[in-house]
Amino acid sequence: MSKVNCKECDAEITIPADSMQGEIVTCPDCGESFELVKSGEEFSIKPAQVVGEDWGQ
Amino acid sequence: MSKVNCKECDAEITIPADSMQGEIVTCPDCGESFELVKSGEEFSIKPAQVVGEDWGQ
Amino acid sequence: MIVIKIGGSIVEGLNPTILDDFYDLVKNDKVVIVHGGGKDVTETANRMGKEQKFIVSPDGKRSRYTDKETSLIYTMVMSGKISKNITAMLEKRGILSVGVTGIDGEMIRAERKKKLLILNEKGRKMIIEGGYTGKVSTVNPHLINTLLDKGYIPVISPVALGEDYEFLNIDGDRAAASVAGALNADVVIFITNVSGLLMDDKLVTNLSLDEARNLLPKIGPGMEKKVFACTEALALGVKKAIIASGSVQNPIKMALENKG
Amino acid sequence: MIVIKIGGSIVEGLNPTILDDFYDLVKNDKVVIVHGGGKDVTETANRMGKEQKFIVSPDGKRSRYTDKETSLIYTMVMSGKISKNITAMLEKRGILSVGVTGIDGEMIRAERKKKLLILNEKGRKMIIEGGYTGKVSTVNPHLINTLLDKGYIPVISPVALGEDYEFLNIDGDRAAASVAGALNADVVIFITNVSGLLMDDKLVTNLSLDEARNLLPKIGPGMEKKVFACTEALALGVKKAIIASGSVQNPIKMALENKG
Ligand SMILES: [Zn+2]
Ligand SMILES: [Zn+2]
Repeated sequence: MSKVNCKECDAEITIPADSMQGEIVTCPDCGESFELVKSGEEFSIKPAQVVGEDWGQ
Repeated sequence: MSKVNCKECDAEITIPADSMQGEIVTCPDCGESFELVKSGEEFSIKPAQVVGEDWGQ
Repeated sequence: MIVIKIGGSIVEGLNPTILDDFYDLVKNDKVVIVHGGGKDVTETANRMGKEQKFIVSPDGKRSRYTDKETSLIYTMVMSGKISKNITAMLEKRGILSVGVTGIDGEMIRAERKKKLLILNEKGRKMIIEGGYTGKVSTVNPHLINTLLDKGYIPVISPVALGEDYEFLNIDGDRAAASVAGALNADVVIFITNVSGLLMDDKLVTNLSLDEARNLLPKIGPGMEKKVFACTEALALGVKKAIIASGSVQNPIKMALENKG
Repeated sequence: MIVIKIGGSIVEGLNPTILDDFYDLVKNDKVVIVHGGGKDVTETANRMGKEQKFIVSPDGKRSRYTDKETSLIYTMVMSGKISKNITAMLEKRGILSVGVTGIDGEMIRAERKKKLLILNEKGRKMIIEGGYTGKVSTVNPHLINTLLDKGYIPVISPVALGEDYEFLNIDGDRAAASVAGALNADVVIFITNVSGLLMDDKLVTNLSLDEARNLLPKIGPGMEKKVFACTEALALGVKKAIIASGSVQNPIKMALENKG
């Protein structure tokens, strides 16, 4: 379990220990979503890119 | 080894023991070709159908 | 002009009288067929030792994860197997047809999805590389019109060209909607292997754009995609969008007569 | 009008400047491409667990034995993989093209060989079931002309329709000859991955029909097939038949200038 601070409102966001690069976390205070970036054992967050849904066959 | 008689000139045509259905035998006397037909252990001959060559890919 | 979306097989799950419908229809109208066939792609890929992976979108839609190799197998099966089988089947019934893809004549261009938002095994939302799935950006109807003008029924496989001329997996229903829009089609019919779009046990056809959008939240993900494609087609100016069962007698005729 | 037969890959063994040749050529002339690709079929079939069998004709030619399942894989790889790769490669170079087969528009009809005469493992002549190999009976040039008239380069896969609308494996070289004949083409060029047809170390091009027939007994089976296809094309009224190496700089330009 680690913690990062929301880039929007600075509230604490808890990151589950088994999280993976690319997972989305949401700030409990302001509701903003971020994408997890893993470097070594450390997690940081970056703004989640807007992505489409997969509509292929 | 078995023998059949040529349908063209009645000469004896020798059929090797390991022959298979569909093989072509040629009469040593008149040169006519025939297709082998196997029924049980017996061979008979029939006129060889004219066939094309395989020119596919 | 009628655009008809069918599944991957004209024999499986479709009433054989659909061939009679096509035969009658092409006498008086221009007909364009768009096909699907994901199941066939999966079977062939698995047989080639390329196990297919499926991903789940946050709202529960399951779809193929199309990596580079899968995009090539997808293109091969769609355009070399399914399309040719449909084409030959139509021709055997006396309907001249030509199988094409979005690659041919650069007919369908799509934007590759750089990133995809999925639910991972832990049920968490996650962003992954987009692979070779695309969203249709433009349909150039020139090739289709060329074929139609000369009496050929185009059979279109849902493969698009990406920006770098890579092959992209596009959804067949949405491809049919985009094609119908580009052709200014009068009608687009989505043939399903379930018995039409049933709401309160009543078959729903000829949705208005607003009706369809209102329906969307109320139905399951399988049918949702077709209703969504209906709304897209209608938004693109297609006059009528119909979802109809393919298992009934004369499925296209029935759908057009609102009896499907 | 020029018909150009290439192998199964526009990258493998072909000088990349062939794309420049196509680009220049289509500005002033109508160009039709026919492709091969047996190697690719074999690879995909083997990968699918469908081991390919080869048979040998009494005069030593080795060819695929095409049973029903192989005919479907053959069609799939030819029209869904090789053809689409060539099409996309041309389009990337600015040449709009459309991949079609003999199935599309019933363009190429062939007669299925009911029986084949082969040499079996014991070196004896033997008659076997013909499988799904065909000899071209008619080429309907209507679809090709339709595409050419609208500015599309047709890329034709060597798959024909049999009497019962089954898919038949036809030889690519002979298909190119038949197509060139049906189109009344001025030139047919057979691009090889060996360095042209060499006789006494001199490259042979522009054979007359008699010259070609005289050459036939003197050359190996690989090249023999191309020379034979030349004689067929010339007999069908094509004005010029050229066998040229694809590995040289600007292979088509060189061939047309008799420098290949
Ligand atoms: Zn926050
Ligand atoms: Zn005799």
